[in-house]
Amino acid sequence: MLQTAKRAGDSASHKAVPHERYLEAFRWMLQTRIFEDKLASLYRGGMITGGVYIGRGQEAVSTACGLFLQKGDVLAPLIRDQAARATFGEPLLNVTRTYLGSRQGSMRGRDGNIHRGYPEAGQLAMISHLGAMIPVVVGKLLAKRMKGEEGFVGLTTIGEGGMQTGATHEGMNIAAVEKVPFVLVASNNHFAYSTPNDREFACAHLVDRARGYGYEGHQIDGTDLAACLEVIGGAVERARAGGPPQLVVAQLLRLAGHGEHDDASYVPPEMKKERWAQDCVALTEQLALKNNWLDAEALKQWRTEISAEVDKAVETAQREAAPVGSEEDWCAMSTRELVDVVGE
Amino acid sequence: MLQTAKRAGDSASHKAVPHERYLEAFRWMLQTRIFEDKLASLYRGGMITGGVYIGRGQEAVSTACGLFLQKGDVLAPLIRDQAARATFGEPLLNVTRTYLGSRQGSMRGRDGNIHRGYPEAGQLAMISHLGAMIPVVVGKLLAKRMKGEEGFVGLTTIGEGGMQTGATHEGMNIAAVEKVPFVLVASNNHFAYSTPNDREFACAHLVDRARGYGYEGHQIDGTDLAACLEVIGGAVERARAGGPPQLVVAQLLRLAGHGEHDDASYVPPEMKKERWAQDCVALTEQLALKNNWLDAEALKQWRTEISAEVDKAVETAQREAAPVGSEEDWCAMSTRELVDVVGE
Amino acid sequence: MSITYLEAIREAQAHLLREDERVFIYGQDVSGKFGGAFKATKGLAAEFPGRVLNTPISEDAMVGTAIGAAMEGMRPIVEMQFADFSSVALNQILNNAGTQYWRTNIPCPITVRLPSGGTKGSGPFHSQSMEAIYSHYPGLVVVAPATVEDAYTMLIDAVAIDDPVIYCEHKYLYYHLKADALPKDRLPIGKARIVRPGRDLSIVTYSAMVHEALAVAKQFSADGIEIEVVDLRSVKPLDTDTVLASVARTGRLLCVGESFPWGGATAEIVARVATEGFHLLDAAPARINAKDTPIPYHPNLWSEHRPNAKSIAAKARQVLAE
Amino acid sequence: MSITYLEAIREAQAHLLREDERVFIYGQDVSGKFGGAFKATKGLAAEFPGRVLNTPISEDAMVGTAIGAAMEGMRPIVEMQFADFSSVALNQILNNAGTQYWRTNIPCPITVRLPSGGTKGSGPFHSQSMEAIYSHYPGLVVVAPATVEDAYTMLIDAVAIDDPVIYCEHKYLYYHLKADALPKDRLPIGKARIVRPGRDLSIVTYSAMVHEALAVAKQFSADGIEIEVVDLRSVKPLDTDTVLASVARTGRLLCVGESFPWGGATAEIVARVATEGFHLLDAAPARINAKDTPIPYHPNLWSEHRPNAKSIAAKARQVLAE
Ligand SMILES: Cc1ncc(C[n+]2csc(CCOP(=O)(O)OP(=O)(O)O)c2C)c(N)n1
Ligand SMILES: Cc1ncc(C[n+]2csc(CCOP(=O)(O)OP(=O)(O)O)c2C)c(N)n1
Ligand SMILES: [Mg+2]
Ligand SMILES: [Mg+2]
Repeated sequence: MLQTAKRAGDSASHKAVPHERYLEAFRWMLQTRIFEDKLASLYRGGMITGGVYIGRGQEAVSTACGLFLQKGDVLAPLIRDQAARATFGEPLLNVTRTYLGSRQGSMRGRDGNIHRGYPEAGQLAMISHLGAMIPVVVGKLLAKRMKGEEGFVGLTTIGEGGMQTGATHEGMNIAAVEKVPFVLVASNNHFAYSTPNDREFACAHLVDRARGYGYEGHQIDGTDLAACLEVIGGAVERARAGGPPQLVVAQLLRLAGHGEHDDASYVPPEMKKERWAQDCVALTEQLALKNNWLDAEALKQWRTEISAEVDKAVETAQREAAPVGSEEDWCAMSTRELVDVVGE
Repeated sequence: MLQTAKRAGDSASHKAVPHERYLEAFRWMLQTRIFEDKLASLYRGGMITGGVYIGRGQEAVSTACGLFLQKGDVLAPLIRDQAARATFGEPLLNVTRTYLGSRQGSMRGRDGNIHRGYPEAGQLAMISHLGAMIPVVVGKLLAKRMKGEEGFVGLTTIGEGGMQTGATHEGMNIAAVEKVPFVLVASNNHFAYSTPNDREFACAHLVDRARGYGYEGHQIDGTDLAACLEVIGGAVERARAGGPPQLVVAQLLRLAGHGEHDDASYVPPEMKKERWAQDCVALTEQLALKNNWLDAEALKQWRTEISAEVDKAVETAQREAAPVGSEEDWCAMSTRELVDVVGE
Repeated sequence: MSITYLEAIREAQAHLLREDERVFIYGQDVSGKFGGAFKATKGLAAEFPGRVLNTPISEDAMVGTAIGAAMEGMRPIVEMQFADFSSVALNQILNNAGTQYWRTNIPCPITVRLPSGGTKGSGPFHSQSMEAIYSHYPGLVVVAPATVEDAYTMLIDAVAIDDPVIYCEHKYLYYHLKADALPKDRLPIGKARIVRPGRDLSIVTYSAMVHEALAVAKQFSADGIEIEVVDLRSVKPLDTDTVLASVARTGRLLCVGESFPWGGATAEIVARVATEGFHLLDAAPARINAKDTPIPYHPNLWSEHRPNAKSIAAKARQVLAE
Repeated sequence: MSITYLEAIREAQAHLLREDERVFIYGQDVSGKFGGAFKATKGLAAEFPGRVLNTPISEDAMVGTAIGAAMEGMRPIVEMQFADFSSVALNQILNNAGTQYWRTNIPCPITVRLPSGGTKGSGPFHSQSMEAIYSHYPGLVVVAPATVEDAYTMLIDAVAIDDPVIYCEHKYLYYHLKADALPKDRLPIGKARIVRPGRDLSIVTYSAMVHEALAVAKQFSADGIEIEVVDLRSVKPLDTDTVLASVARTGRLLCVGESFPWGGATAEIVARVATEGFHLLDAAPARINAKDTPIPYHPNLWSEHRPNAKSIAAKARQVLAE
């Protein structure tokens, strides 16, 4: 009944993606790269409280995760999804506000950085516990169906590490039982923090999990933007059209530390020579230039524009006031009369 | 590297099991059936505190789970595993002691019935939370390896319902990561309590989960004793010999209520006509008689012997004293000096 | 007509499904003809098609799904088969439901029904009372009705509240407690009730222990000692005012809880009275809880593990003697 | 030589691995050159091959595996990456480790290390203190060392204990606290310590809050008010005798905890003193905890969410004024 796992030929399918789409995606990737470089340098400059976690090397996958979503869809991004968040409508200013501790960020100083959500654009605020957002997306989709909405889809990302949590298992399974239009995009960046694949799982290919849940499974080279767009876009389309849940597993390498505090010295040098260990932003840029979809001048122009945008977002947030303890109402509940007056 | 899931031809393989082994297994099945019928009748007579959960219809699978284990192996049985427990060395008297509330049962009145363990024979005492015993078995096996023991294996049973818990997922995965000699035997008896398969999972075959964890997968008709012996015996042997973890999924029907309080009226009549819905004890008996491995007289003799054993175990336990609150030390810890003197 | 505590829970859910299309029920075995391990949803699936849904054995995902649905405007009621199994959903309850509104400003109106408390022969994993764990963390309302009437109105109120509510229903009361009819009035969640007035000692308790306390009060009354029994109804928020007012009348306090002794509701009540009503106390306050071991399966052990009328009476005598 | 609280934890583990072949370390990222998110196991994998094992992100299975190994005679130390993630291992900790010995007579000597407590910018899911939850259930020892010396000796003692131990190490103390050398002597687990004697008020606390209390005591001393500071060291068992003896000396009690306010250690301490040492109290006892919301990320909010020297001092003044 349900289709079994299939493997996309790694990058055999460029022709399927029109080059306008490719360029559109590339611009988001570039924005993400420039922006995250800025965040990393702010972190090194001691301007950020808490950690900075970036998606360097994962921009192609992440962009594809955001690009095919529409108003009414649900995105539950994780720590490496700046590209998906931006592509699906979170303004850079919300990010800088959160990272720089402005009270005007969507989390109001209560939660920070990668935990931010952006409900206005259908983006959930993650809790740290990996896998926990999957059933939440399922619940949103179930509710939408109960309310009679149509044509929506929900997408969650996960790392290969997060795929080993009980929450991920239960969430993936319940999505299939509820037959909701759900896409899970897993990036196997070969490490969970410092832990290599062989201490994370023992199957040959994580995409082999798909069949056991009744998902359609797809495997891609996460450094190949065209493959990402085609396969992730296709998965979103299949789910939206009423197909079974979709699992896309991308092979790639995290080209940064787990967070900016981490030098990632545990990554073996040989691994950096793998094809999937390349820099997707550089590869995409090269291909775009080579094919004359973009000329060097236009690219330079993009970089200038993006840098200006980024600088503006940073400067704006930096000028804004921080939250103030004395103005907090310290109330975790929306029903004020039910707040417990806890004996101190 | 690891072998992928394969399906055993349903019962094509009788020849592989010598008929002595078949008869040995059948006797355990028969004992289990007669014994559990007795427990059920004691329950109806109001002689048992708490529930009675029996494995009617699952005796072939459960017997095979116990039969290939040896001293030093680990068994973590669940609620339908009277046969496995008995086969692997738990005396009937321990069961009746627990069910009838004798203070001499292995749980001393502290825990009851299906939660009992029997450490003397390598049998863990389950906690109720389904899937939770899997990593405990992994830990035992890991420790045995660390201590330099060899040739051991661990086997856990699970229902198709229990396969959906996060604990099962994490436990199955960590077994494969730790490369311990582990066998998981899952009985898809088509219901978790009253919930049918279509609200439990959405994959075509649960055995398809095997590949996603790096297990070898096998599927059997759980009413076919020869298949159970061959496939489960083979899985135990493969694991013991250093093979990857093994998943065996048996198709069958629970031929009783979830517990004896449950009339199972939710089971659709059509389902009872499926081939895997037959009574494995009756099928085995028929085949044994037909093949002249056993004659009617010998069978009658077995029944008489077993009934006597069962009655004796019941009578003994019934004569024994119940635990007494005033003799309890109400201390959850083995380190007496660290007991908290809790302010009342 | 006569209605049990369990039937009141069923009726409340029927009422909610009828009156509010945002409500749905999510849990193991709640659907079909079966209607739940305790029959608390019996017949509801047929009456409300598509709104009483069986789930896989996946407590974490059940609550996670309910959270998502609640954020999307629904009012899910999650039935745990036993409170004890909510241990594997605890992360979603505490860290996701409990923090959601505070972090995002989006209300998360889920109700989690926990069949709680001890009954004969249920053992360590089918007898627990988990209110202390859920009350300790911020963001949740935790209720524990002790009467048929409260079981009914508090479940309806729980679902109406915009915040996550942990509804601890006591399995021992399911069949043991009967009322003549469904209630017309209600006391709102957050308010305690004086279920028996007295002047000599306040016993503050909740859930099944209310009835043990009442038995003790009745017994003492024969000797002219009048015990006031306060039913907290919700342990978070805890109605400190009513408790303090009672202690102001009696000067003596005994807190009774069925849960484990370290921390928990009895510690919280004693601590509040000691810190905020110290001068009201004429004698040392006291408390009594279950013993500090898992809950035993055998009835002989179980009946001594939990507080009961006998052990409460003994403790009450001590407090009165001081 | 100078050694930090974090280094003491590492050294204790090195000592344990060296002295006891039953010990192994199990957790995320503890192995390799990396040595743990906080470097508490730095270098140990190389020194003790095969005994410091990385795990998948599977807290429930990590603890389950440790339980099995412990029942088989090993002494596993499980490192949670942050205490907060133990919420998904809670079922194994409470229901399996905590009940094992009582049910089966088989000891379950696991030690679970929980990097606990707030630090600047860590937010709701990397700052929690979970001792209350683990203390509420039976069967566990719950310790929370406040000094470099205790961090060292209590971890060694924890692993030696035949029961499961929850070892709450405070992340704020990791680098902030230094000692000159590893300790020669030890106070056993289960005993509290008077860290500063006084006659006017007892502040009873544990973990990082000991240092806030000491700061307050020092400050008050300048005005001639002598505060006695009691470091509980273990919250379960809780050394009621030492606490009562201190209150007997001072007549006044303030309990301080970094955890959430409902229930928890401060409620338990106040309740014990109120019930068992009522006549020792010259004034109402008091307590101060973190606020009843998730733990905020922004430092401006975080520093007001937890108790601190300023808020403790204010409360102490109130208690002294009564
Ligand atoms: C349940 C749980 N345990 C531990 C952590 C701590 N943690 C945060 S990120 C991380 C590694 C995640 O690895 P992976 O899922 O592969 O994602 P990646 O960081 O590689 O993108 C860990 C262990 C967590 N967030 N949740
Ligand atoms: C985590 C958890 N949730 C709920 C239960 C309650 N429960 C006990 S048995 C059972 C059904 C189990 O179904 P399955 O695993 O298929 O085993 P079967 O009873 O069919 O043999 C349920 C829901 C439980 N034991 N554990
Ligand atoms: Mg990864
Ligand atoms: Mg089943």
